[in-house]
Amino acid sequence: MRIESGGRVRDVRLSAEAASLDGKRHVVRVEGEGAAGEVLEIDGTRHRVRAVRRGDRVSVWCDGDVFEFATARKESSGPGEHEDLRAPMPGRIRKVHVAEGESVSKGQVLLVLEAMKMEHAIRAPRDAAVRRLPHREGDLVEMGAPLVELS
Amino acid sequence: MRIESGGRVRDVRLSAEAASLDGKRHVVRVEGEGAAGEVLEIDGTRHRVRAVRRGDRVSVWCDGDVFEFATARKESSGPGEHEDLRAPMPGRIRKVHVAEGESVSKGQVLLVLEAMKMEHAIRAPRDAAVRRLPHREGDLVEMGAPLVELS
Amino acid sequence: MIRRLLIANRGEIAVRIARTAREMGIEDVAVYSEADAGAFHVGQMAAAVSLGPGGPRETYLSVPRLIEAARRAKADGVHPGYGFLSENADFARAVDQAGLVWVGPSPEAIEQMGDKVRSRAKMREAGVPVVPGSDPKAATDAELAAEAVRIGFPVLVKAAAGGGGKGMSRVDRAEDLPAALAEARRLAASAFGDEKVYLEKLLERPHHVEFQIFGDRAGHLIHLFERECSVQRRHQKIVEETPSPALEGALRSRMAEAAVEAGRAVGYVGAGTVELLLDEKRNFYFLEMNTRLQVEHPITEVTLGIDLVRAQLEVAAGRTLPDHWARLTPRGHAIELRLYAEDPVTSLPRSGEIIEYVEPAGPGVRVDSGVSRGSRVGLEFDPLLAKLVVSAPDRRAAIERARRALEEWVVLGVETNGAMLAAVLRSPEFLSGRYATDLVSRLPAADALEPPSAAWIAAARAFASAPAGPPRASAGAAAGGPDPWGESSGWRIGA
Amino acid sequence: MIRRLLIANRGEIAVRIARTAREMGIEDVAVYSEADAGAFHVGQMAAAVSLGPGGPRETYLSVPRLIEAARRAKADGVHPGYGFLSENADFARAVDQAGLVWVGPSPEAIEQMGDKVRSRAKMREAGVPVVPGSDPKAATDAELAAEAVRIGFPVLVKAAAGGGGKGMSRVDRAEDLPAALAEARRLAASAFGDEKVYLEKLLERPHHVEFQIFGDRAGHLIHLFERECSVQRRHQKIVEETPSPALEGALRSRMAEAAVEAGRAVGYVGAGTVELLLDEKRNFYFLEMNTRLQVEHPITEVTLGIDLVRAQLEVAAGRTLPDHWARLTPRGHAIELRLYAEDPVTSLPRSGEIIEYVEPAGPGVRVDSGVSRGSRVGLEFDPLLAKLVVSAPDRRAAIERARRALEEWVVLGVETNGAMLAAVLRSPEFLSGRYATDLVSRLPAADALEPPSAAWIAAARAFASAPAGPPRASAGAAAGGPDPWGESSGWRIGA
Repeated sequence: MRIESGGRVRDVRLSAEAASLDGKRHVVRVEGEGAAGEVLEIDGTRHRVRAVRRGDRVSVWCDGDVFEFATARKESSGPGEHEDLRAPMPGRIRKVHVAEGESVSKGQVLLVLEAMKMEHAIRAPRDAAVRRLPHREGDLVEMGAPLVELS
Repeated sequence: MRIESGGRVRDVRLSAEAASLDGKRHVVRVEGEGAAGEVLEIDGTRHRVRAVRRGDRVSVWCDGDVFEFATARKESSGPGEHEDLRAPMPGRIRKVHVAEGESVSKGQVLLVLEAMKMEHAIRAPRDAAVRRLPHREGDLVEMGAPLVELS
Repeated sequence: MIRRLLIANRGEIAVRIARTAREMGIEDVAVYSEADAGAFHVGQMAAAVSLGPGGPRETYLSVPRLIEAARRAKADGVHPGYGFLSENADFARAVDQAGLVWVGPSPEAIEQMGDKVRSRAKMREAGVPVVPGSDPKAATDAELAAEAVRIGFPVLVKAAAGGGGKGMSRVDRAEDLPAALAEARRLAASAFGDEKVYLEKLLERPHHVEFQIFGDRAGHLIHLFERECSVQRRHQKIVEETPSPALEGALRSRMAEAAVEAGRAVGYVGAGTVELLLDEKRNFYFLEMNTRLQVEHPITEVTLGIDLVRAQLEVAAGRTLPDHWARLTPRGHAIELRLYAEDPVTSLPRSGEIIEYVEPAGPGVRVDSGVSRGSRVGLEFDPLLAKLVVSAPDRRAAIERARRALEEWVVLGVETNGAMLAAVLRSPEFLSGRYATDLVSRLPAADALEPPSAAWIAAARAFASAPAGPPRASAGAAAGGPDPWGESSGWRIGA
Repeated sequence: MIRRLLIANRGEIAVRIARTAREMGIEDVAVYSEADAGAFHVGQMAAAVSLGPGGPRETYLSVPRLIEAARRAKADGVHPGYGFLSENADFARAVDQAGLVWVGPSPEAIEQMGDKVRSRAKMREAGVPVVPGSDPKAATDAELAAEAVRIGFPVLVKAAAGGGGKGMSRVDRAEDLPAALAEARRLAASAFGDEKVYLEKLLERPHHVEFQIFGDRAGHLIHLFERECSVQRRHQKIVEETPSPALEGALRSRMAEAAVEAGRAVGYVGAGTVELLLDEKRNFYFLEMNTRLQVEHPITEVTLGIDLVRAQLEVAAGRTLPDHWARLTPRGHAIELRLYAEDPVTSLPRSGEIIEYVEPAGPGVRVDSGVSRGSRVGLEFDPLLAKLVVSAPDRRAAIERARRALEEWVVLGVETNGAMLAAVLRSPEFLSGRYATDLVSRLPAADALEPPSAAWIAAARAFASAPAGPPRASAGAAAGGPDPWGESSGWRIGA
């Protein structure tokens, strides 16, 4: 299956005592699904994991770190294709730093949203091009409203 | 429905905003099923409860105390009718203090089981009569083996 | 002594206050907005009163509704916690006028310290050094521009009614001042309903050190040592420790004296915190005073072996401070880590439902939490989920313990700043103890960690499992409530 | 310093030792019997090695399997915890011969203190008072009968290799002695593989007070104050506290000196505990010495602000005790409550699966647990689930805190002694501080509490819900494993 995390997409296949990550084979042993989560031994190294699934999302705690996963889709709305950056909360567009068609690099500030009495910089999650900018400065936006569409 | 706890059996009926205990009506309001369990307001008094069900058993935490419940059955194996006192662990019958047919009072020591290097007194859970004593002193018994049958 | 205490707050601080109240045999009464009906703090308390529908303004920030709630609950005392109305003099007065015991300082003390311009003047009178700033009378652009030149750039534009760094901005050149003033006035008006602003000399790389002070009605006023609060992000504290690695004996005593002086200047009664800035030349300046319990109060409790909330309740009831408090000496070292619900990369607040939650435990570990498995985290409130407080014989052991405990903490369903906290505990600058308020800004830019193979495989196993998913997933799913992903799936900024 | 530590134990003590190891940068290696594969302690550690199939004897009590496990894990040190092989000199030797660091005293010290008859003799030489008892040479019924008359009835018949009160019995009249001796020999043989027994004068209503001692290779040997352990049931401790309300300054010092003398007599290195009996005339007697970490060690840690396991690991690596340990003074008061899986009425061990588990938290609360939600509790191991350790400025506040925390503890699926612990915290005798080892026996007979209406209604709601039941039920159900009721439904003794 194709899984996405942090913009990265991997093809993961599971078999009885192994798994393949983008074709690379790993020996997998389940040491015990128990009181403190699950223990996976992968290529001889032991990892403590807890995975919880909510529909097409999975959150994984692994040796102290947490990761978020989603099923990678082929449709245009899927990660890896293009993605919308949406408003994390209701607010007002304070500044727009980019124009449609402009190509931006990871971490670059695309626009500034004012919400909860604070200003939040919306940054590019990865190198990409700005496909659409539905709003202009001063616009009030609802939570979840698309702010920037990257391709 | 008929529910049993600690040898006590009650008839409990639930309706939208009320419940009846052995016919006595109580006003019930569910304040919120939330992160820290459920809050039941009964006749105006607030109780914090957590109830977990396993098949025909329910464990309830209520304001700091824990109670065990079971569905009360009519069959001869149900509580209130007669019950077996069984071996809590494998061991040896050290002493038998009662005889079949003898009537015993709650808390009375019926027999002594030696297990895990300790001696355990098996007491009568309630006033009752000894219906059957399947074992005699010195017998080895498996865990769960009936030790005393009360009627 | 108070019999029934209305705790006019939510989250971890409401729970923490309730715990001490119960220990003292005081009945704890929770309040909650309708949206909070199932919240963790509500289920923890013996009684609970609804504040009705609406957001924070209509509920936790509504004086009439809180007073009415106290009446309905037959409470005879009110503890405001921190934030919300804890530093609102009108609320303190309303509580008093309703014939209830207010667990906090006098409305007058709150007002004098609440207005940053007035408090600076007051401190100057009291001989407590304050950061060089604009004259209290300077208000117009022209007057403030002149003051800026006198003080010397760079300056900070601050809201008089401000706090928590809201509406604060740095100005390096005279030509940028007018715009900055306009902006600051706008933000101040929207945030505090008061557009008054003033200027302060900007100190480069200052230390943020605060002193806990405590006073009683008998006129005792003592300090309970310091808390080092320089690990900040957007002027928001995320890690605090005590003792401060930046102070040595003589400096500590001088700062403690200044803190006590500050309290004395306003006849302070109860628990308060004097925040001081320490510059690179070891000069210190009064920054502001918080007239309430501080988020980071537990590190003081564990190093001194005391209960500050118990003392608040006793002093509110007219008792005097325990005599031995004047002779307390800290033991060992303590660190607090604040766990926020936020995007690990962008640090924006996150919402959702906590599907799995396991707290660290064991030696030297204390957790004050406002959530548990099944908690819903919304965006309308402060994103602080819980605080981890560790104590150990020395600073190094405390850091090692904090690392160990942080790694035990499992929070799934809502993303947190856990990775940033771990980064602080790893940073050589923090380990050295020689760090200032710019520590976080100098950490390696947080970036979405590449998941290890084990995480990819675990995720695949979860996807492959029945829709209900593994035990813990089903627990979360069954716990009901709106699908958190519904709220947040749209924006994977930085994801 | 040890690099990889094999923790030859399970449950809460394995987890507690692992926590300190991780803080010290030592890799923690768990061991587990096949039945324990999913146990809490296994999932907590960085590495884990299976001891294979079988019960305790074939696994946690098997010297060869543990040594082999240490080899496989490339461990360079072994911590035995308490119980199991922690006081087994052969295991200590085997660890040493395998070239691994043994975290504990020398095999010789273990042996000298392990044989109760030898240790009593040793203490007499060292001038430490011992409970009047039979001559070490007395072995036959006739010899022991003569000794019994000399000592005076009532007497206790004890196993020389004994401990934990196993195979101990009280004899009040000469004619009952032969039967008691035969019985004791039989139990001693089956429990310890050694039928040697001896007699001890039975003290009426004694206090059970123990002193923590600690020695290093450089010859330092200090005491770390006492723990009051008089709250017992079947010679099993259930509540401990420090300081002991039974001691005043002078008596405490004399007992502490005796404890240090006892350790010196066997050249003790590492952490050990000297158990003393205190009679109603304030005379104290050496009872026995435990040559390992004690279950109740945390109350010493929290009042002194130290980590005993860290010190064990450092001393095992040849380091000396921290200098300031000689000058430690306790701060405040601490209480430990032991939570056992047992029938609340009959106190018989219970088994099952923990379907819901919420630990107390907040100020002054420490929990050392060996279980979590989803843990399976079997009958083949010690029924101790977890320990609650509270600390506060004084005894009264500590008791209030213990009550508050105990009430927060939610354990569903396996019955516990929670109600008995609550009864102890309520008992006027305990509150007065004037109690002895008979406290529990004098508590109102535990009886199945009549559930309040709310509990009946909550139960009915759960039964009425879908078979999967409410969220937490489904969590438990989904957590899988054998239906615990299958194991225990048959015997509802006292239910």
